[in-house]
Amino acid sequence: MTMQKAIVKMLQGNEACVYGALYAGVEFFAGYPITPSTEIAEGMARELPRRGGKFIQMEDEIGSIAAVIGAANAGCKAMTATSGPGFSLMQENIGYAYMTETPCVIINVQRGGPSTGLPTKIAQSDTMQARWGTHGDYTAIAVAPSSARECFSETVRAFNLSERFRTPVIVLTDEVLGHMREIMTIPQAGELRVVDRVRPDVPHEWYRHFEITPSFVSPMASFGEGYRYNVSGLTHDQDGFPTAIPEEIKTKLDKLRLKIERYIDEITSFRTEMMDDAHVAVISYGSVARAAYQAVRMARERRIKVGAIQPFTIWPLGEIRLRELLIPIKKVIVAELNMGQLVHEIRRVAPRHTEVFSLNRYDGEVMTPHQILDKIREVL
Amino acid sequence: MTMQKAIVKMLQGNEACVYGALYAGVEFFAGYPITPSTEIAEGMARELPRRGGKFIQMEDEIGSIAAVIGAANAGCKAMTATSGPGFSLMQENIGYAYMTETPCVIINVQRGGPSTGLPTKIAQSDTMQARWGTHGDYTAIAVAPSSARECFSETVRAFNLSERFRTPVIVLTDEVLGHMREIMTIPQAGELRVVDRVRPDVPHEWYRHFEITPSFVSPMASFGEGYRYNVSGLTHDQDGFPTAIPEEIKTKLDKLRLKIERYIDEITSFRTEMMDDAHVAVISYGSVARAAYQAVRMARERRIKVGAIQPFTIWPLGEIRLRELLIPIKKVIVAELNMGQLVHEIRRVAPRHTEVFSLNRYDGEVMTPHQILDKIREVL
Amino acid sequence: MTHQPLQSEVTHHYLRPKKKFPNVWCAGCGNGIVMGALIRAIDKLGLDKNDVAVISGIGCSSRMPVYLDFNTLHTTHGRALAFATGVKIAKPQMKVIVITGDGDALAIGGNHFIHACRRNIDITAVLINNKIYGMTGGQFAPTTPGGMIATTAPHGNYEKQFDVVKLAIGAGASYVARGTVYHVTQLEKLITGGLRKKGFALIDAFSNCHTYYGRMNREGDAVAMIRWFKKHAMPVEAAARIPPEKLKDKFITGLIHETDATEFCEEYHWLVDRLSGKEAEK
Amino acid sequence: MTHQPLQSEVTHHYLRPKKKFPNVWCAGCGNGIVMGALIRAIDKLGLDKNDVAVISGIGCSSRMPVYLDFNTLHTTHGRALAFATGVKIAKPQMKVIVITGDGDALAIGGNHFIHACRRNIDITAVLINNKIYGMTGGQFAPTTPGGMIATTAPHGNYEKQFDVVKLAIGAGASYVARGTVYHVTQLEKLITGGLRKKGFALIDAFSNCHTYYGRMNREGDAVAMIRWFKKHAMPVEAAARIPPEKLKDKFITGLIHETDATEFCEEYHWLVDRLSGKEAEK
Amino acid sequence: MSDEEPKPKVSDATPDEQKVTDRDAAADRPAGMKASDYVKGGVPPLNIFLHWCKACNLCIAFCPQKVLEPDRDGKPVLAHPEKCTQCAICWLHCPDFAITSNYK
Amino acid sequence: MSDEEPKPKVSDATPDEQKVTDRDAAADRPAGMKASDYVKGGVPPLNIFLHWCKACNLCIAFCPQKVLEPDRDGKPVLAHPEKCTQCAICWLHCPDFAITSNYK
Amino acid sequence: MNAAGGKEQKGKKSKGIQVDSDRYEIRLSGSGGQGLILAGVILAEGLGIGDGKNVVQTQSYGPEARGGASRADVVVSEREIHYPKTMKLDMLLAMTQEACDKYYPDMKESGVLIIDSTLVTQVPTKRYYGLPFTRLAREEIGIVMVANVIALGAIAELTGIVSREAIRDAVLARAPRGTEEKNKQALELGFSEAKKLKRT
Amino acid sequence: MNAAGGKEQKGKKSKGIQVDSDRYEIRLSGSGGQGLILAGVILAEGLGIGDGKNVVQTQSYGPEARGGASRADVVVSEREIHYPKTMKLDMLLAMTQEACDKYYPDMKESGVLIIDSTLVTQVPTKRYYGLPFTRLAREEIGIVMVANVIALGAIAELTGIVSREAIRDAVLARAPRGTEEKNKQALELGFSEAKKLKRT
Ligand SMILES: Cc1ncc(C[n+]2csc(CCOP(=O)(O)OP(=O)(O)O)c2C)c(N)n1
Ligand SMILES: Cc1ncc(C[n+]2csc(CCOP(=O)(O)OP(=O)(O)O)c2C)c(N)n1
Ligand code: SF4
Ligand code: SF4
Ligand code: SF4
Ligand code: SF4
Ligand code: SF4
Ligand code: SF4
Ligand SMILES: [Mg+2]
Ligand SMILES: [Mg+2]
Repeated sequence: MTMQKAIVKMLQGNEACVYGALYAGVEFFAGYPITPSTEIAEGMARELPRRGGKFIQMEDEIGSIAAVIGAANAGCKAMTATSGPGFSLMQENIGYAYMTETPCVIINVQRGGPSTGLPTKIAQSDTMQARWGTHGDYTAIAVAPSSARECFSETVRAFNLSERFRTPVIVLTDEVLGHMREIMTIPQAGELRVVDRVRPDVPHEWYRHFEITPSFVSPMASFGEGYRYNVSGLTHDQDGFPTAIPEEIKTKLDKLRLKIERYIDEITSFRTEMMDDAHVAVISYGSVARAAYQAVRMARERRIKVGAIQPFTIWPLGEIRLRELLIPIKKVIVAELNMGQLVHEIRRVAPRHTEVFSLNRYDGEVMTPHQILDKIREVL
Repeated sequence: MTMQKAIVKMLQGNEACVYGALYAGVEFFAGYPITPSTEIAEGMARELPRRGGKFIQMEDEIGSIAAVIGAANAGCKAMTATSGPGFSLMQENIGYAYMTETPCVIINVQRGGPSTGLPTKIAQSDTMQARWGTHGDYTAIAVAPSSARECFSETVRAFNLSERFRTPVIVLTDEVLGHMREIMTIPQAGELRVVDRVRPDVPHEWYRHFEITPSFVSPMASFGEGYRYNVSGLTHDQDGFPTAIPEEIKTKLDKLRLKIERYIDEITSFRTEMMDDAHVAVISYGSVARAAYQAVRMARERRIKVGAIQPFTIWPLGEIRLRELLIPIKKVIVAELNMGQLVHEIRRVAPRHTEVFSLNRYDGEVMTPHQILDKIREVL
Repeated sequence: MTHQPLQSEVTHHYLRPKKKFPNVWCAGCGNGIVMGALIRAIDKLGLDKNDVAVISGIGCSSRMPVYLDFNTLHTTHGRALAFATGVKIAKPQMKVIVITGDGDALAIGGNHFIHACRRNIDITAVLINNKIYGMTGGQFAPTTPGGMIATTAPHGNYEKQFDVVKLAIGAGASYVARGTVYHVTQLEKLITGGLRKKGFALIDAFSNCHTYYGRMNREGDAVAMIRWFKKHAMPVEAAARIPPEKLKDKFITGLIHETDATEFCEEYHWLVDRLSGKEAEK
Repeated sequence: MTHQPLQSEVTHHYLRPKKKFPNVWCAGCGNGIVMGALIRAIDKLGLDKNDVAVISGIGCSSRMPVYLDFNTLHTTHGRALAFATGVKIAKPQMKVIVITGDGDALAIGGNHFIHACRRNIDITAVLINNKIYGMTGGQFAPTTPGGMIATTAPHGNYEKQFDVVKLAIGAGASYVARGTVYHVTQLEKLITGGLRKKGFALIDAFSNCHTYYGRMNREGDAVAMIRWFKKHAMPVEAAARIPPEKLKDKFITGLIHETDATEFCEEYHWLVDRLSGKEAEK
Repeated sequence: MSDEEPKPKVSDATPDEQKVTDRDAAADRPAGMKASDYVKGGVPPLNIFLHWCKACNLCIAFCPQKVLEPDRDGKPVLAHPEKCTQCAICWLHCPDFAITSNYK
Repeated sequence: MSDEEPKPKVSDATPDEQKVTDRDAAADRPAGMKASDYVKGGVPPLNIFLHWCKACNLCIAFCPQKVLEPDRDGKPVLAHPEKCTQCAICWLHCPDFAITSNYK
Repeated sequence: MNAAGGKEQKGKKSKGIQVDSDRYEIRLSGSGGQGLILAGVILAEGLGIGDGKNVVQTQSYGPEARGGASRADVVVSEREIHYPKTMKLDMLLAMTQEACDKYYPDMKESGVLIIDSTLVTQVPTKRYYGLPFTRLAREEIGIVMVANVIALGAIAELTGIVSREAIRDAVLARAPRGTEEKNKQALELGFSEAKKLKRT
Repeated sequence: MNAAGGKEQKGKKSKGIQVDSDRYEIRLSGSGGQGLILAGVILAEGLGIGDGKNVVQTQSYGPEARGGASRADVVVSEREIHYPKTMKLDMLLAMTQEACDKYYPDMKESGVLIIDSTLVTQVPTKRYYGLPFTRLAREEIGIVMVANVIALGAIAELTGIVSREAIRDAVLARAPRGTEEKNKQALELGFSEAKKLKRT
């Protein structure tokens, strides 16, 4: 799949995810339709068979993520897309992906919850679930784009992180982002980096599927390549065989954590606007970030020294870098389309002298620049 | 079901949950076997039909929680019991219970995770999941006993809270607690308070299943009693009809939060040991609390001024009361059988001058008093 | 009671007074026709509204309970039968009806479906089978015929289909029938039969989704799609007398399968009775 | 290659070199007998170990892949067929085998089971049917006969059972067979047949769990339970010739159902071929 | 492509309000009167609640007697009431309960 | 009542080690020799790996010729090797692959 | 690419602090069957692909997804468009009375209102352009369905926000095979009828 | 009831700070079929129900759940038992060599070791009590299965931690119908054999 000349397209956020995934080299998609993510499955159903890739609509979301993990172990770059109810159903098997260190990408186009909630309305209320949704100890990676362009690039980045660290990566978008159409230039082949999982370079017999390496990431062979390893969701040793030995258990769980913790700088990413001289900052992600930039523009017109920070990586948040950014800041507003989720994390991370305020909306509507502007003026 | 004379029994934690539930008036149990919770289902299968209650083994955990919610809407005190993988599978429908304000009790006997993990080994790694496991915005109640006696009494309390606030309540126990046998006196009828849901006292036509009341808790009628209301997992108005009106949406979500937030004092509960003159405190819950008490005893022998705090209610934690308890404390150790979960919450809640330390174990073994003692000496 | 309502007005007496009409469905959607048949069946049996529970999952079809003046539970996608199982066991005296779609019952809900059949629990399930996921905008279902276009089968559906009737029989259901929204009187009778049956009853009701299935597959509007049912339906009694080659483009309607087996709640009740002498042991 | 191994040693060549033996199963558990039959079937077909994937869920039976020197995936409870579907579609050239239990396949995994049948995807599923949940200690399964004792049916099981064969046929499987751990040569042949079949093949393998099912129901030890299979099995060919009343306490074994239908991955492959001319449109 | 909420057209009349209106209109229908007597009796064979009707055309298409014809909006009008045999096909198929008969 | 991990009895020998040992033992088996020739040939009809055997009794119970008898631990011994017909029933049913034949 | 490769991005400070003078907000509204979402997409593609502007198109789902009032919003700017939804409309097209009543209050005072005079009979202001799009479609082109395309022609002509070439290419790119000619006619009719209006 | 009714509980300060001198830790160990979990439960019930002490019984699951080494731990105390697991054993019963080897290091220096001399042949210390429980069961009672009950009798006699009456009631409460007599015999045999040992 190569793209020669600059192609400008009007794409829905959901479609941009599809093209981003194709750019990253997705070979397998399994999913079950759910509003507002369905266009991703529909795009994949259209595009993948044309390119020799594999598409399957499974019987449910549990089966979808299972098939994705199966395909990933058979060597494919694989993904699924869903929304809240489906994301909840996938949790058990997402845990299996963590445990078995299977690279794959899960896009959650968020809608209002809990439960069936508001299928056609926006929310950002699965933020904490993306970190803590499945049982047990593990470390999650989740990224959050805010435009069609970022839907494309963050999907690419999600695949890269997933392959790089042998771990599932979650892309959190939302209903408005998924359905809005935006003009964007499709990156040329080579313009964005595309990462593939590291393959083993040892003889078949020496291969250990969960080998403890200095980076804590193990090279990954695929089914059918002569390695014949075992994969299990039971806590296992380096060969994938179930273990009950406390040291081996701890080693395994530490591996899951350290392979991410050690590379936080490589994983996290922020966009900042007008932060150089700011005393007040607005932290927001996804759709809300755009309202925040608009609000900052508006506030600057009123000579208010405010800036905006948009973390692209929500989990892990990158607390060292964030704390650095907040050092000159007296007041920070965390704007989210929920009752307050990432704000808990910011509270924990913010320097002592930085006061943290929460701006929340959870009525199914987008956050407007005026709301943010009002809050800025309120906390001043 | 009346109990006349004091009965002393040796009970496994899991069995104590069964008798606690019966004491609280459980009428319906649906479940799917999973280690280490299975003895709860087995106890219910034995006891319920003898007492005219209803037991069903469903085809899976999703069906189990669904049947529980169905039965609860048909008027029963209903419950299920599971462990990590099953708890993950239940998440979508637990969200339905939040949204539809259906009282029910879910016991999660924790084992090591993620994924299939360590079926016969202890962990406390579903603590955050109990708060954030399903998608969307809601407020969770979770309690955590640490002995057979508390398995009994906290199960009763879980039913009470659930009926009182029309919400699902989670009981977090663990493998060691579930399987250990302990001597206890079964409380007499009347000894513990048993709460039933408030029933409507208005004419059928006036009844609104989700009425906004001053307490935010709506009286609850059951199916078959002449009220004929609608229940939906879509965001709904006071009559249970789906709504897309922003004000109604916000009202509904606020209701879910406020009915709990307003009564935090009634919901939260702590046990403290030797806190009166302590400078250092150990916060722990579930099985670990017992090691903490032991460690405090041992430390006191060494004249170390240390105390212990055990929250029985994990969610909501009761931050005001906890902060009060921590005011005289310089250093607090949060001891958990995970990589650090409740400690995040304590970090957020602790007074500025209180330093928070995390003591973690996640190798499938219990936390020992010596480990805690060592940590106490380390931070001193 | 004294004023015997006209048959054609009966439906209105079972609609929810507070819920605004018209309903959410597209003009001409068969869901409303099935709803009429269901109401008339309930009315004919003289059931008390308070004793009827109607439970659904998620889908266009599953929106039905919202309009019905019974005890109604609009649940999560695919889980209606599991919720209904809880309701039925908790209150066995109630008539429990499940309204579900082909996606709801057979895709995500397939497991609860086969287990409800197996248990032979006294629930009447009306499966509105429009061969598509209507509510999410036209993705293929496990019932969408091969070759057909759907938004997730833009190049034509290459999957095989469930025969709902065979699946239900294979799983152990004791009453299995098929009707269509054209044959509305028969449909009403089949639902009545299901409600009378003590045990799990399935009515596979063929319905039209012209908005998606019809449009994408050039099968025309509601009228055209419903006419197709008229033309291709073959009553089970007639089918027995007709040479197989003539049945090729037909589908069978009517009460296709019925057996007698003890019902789940009844069995449980017997157990409770049997044990009730043993209360001594605590 | 030159040294032709003895037939009785064949199994050893397919056991995982690194995995410690003996296996986790109770002495006399039929799981090991099925494992032997499976290995010999694979060996007879001359499959390359690298081209075989064995996938299981959770249960005693599902522990099998750990011991087998293939590409093995020990997944989550009930989901083996869904994982296997992903593997098979990703690498259609591989032989994909699923080892599952009656609880794994038919309780929690029922939905993936019927959909694998429906899709007719080229997977061979060996369902070790011991009529109980072995691993969790003896709770009843959807296959536990009525009246039997289990830890969650301490007063006797009042639920009805699936007939796995009927369910699979109802859902659309193209190869459905039943064997037992007594009839181990037949079992091997049935598995071989399933592996040869292009499409979804189910082998329902009756096995003994004397540790729970046997003990609780006084059916004796492994020997007694396996003898019972010997006595009550009736080959499908013989059953056709015998009056029904004589079949009352028998169960049918052998290849019970086989049809020809196109296979899922093949259909998908044709689609890709058909579209490959259309790459122009991006 | 919306989940959960396909297409509304919200009306403010409740079914009960609707019913009252229409029952009034047919209040003095002669018991046992046949539809063919319509012209004489003056009570129409059917009532159509335009407010609930979505102009789906089913009643018009399926009426064996061609009693109904579409109005400007596609909703049915009793064009040939005298031909109505009260076969019930129209109202049994109306997905929106927008037709009642005065005779059945 | 344990999930996932019923009952072990862990051995330290890998199947490969095991195999080598036993193949050595049968190294010089006479090709095409029948079991009934055992007494003459001196090669036993079966090898039993006691290390893997769990004393389940299946081989002993199912042998039609009563060739096998339990030892003190319940594990099979070749009590009557000369009666063995090499019917394979014992090793086909051994769940632990603890029996191999030298003739098949 | 903001986030690609994990590199942190600074804001485009060079542009400095400006009023959003180059931001232009458009709403096309009417009822379900009038093809206004499609018109919105075409307009956005004309602006974005043809004229090379930054453009975002949004719509509101929810109960009114099909049937009821239908609307598509388009925001255009020379600069990066931050907030993607409309705040105060620079232009409103109302193809039904209901839509006109509902959305008129969302307009800027200086905003341009364009109505379908076939269906909108009571206009809440005197400052508006009215053309009988539906009647023109029926009578001049022979297909009611192209009323939206005529309206697009009129919008191009009356507001000058999108170039004729760009909107023409965009319409043709989306026209179903065989309908290209009719759609072109419709667009030209929109141009010419609007021109007449401007002159009066 | 610590948590009942949502009331906060203060520690029982009256008891003051004490060494855990009243804490006594017992382990019964052997192999899968020897019924040691059951013995642990019986012992705990004797202590808790019969003698009214605080008692907690734990066991270790995991790979060794059935087969392999099997063990049941019992902690007894007059006071509330905080930590439920054993830390340093006051008493160890080892019914197999493997169990003896494995768990001997977990004992206090002052701990009491009791072994089944039928099966444990190499004892790592000289300070121990040995009785051939398995042989006694086979030869004196006629059922190997009651070796665990004989051991319980010996434990009662040798440690005095549990009263004869309490352990007798506890054994009978758990004995399957029809086996009461044999179990009683076994227990008495345990008492008497141990008494002999003490005298020597
Ligand atoms: C867990 C979950 N997955 C997916 C969806 C999205 N969804 C809603 S309805 C539906 C399909 C409905 O199809 P069917 O049951 O046939 O009903 P119809 O709309 O055709 O009547 C889907 C996939 C959901 N609501 N929840
Ligand atoms: C989601 C989930 N639920 C429940 C369990 C517990 N569990 C493990 S195996 C099993 C049943 C196994 O029965 P079966 O498939 O028949 O296998 P067998 O052990 O009988 O071979 C159960 C309920 C689990 N591991 N995961
Ligand atoms: S989308 Fe299809 S199924 Fe849904 S209401 Fe419209 S016609 Fe009916
Ligand atoms: S518990 Fe049953 S199924 Fe499991 S290994 Fe033992 S005998 Fe086999
Ligand atoms: S009742 Fe029959 S004849 Fe009369 S209008 Fe209706 S369909 Fe036509
Ligand atoms: S069938 Fe009903 S909704 Fe359809 S046109 Fe006739 S009256 Fe109107
Ligand atoms: S091969 Fe046959 S005859 Fe020989 S020992 Fe085995 S079972 Fe007996
Ligand atoms: S069948 Fe195998 S495991 Fe069982 S006794 Fe014989 S040799 Fe041992
Ligand atoms: Mg459908
Ligand atoms: Mg089983």
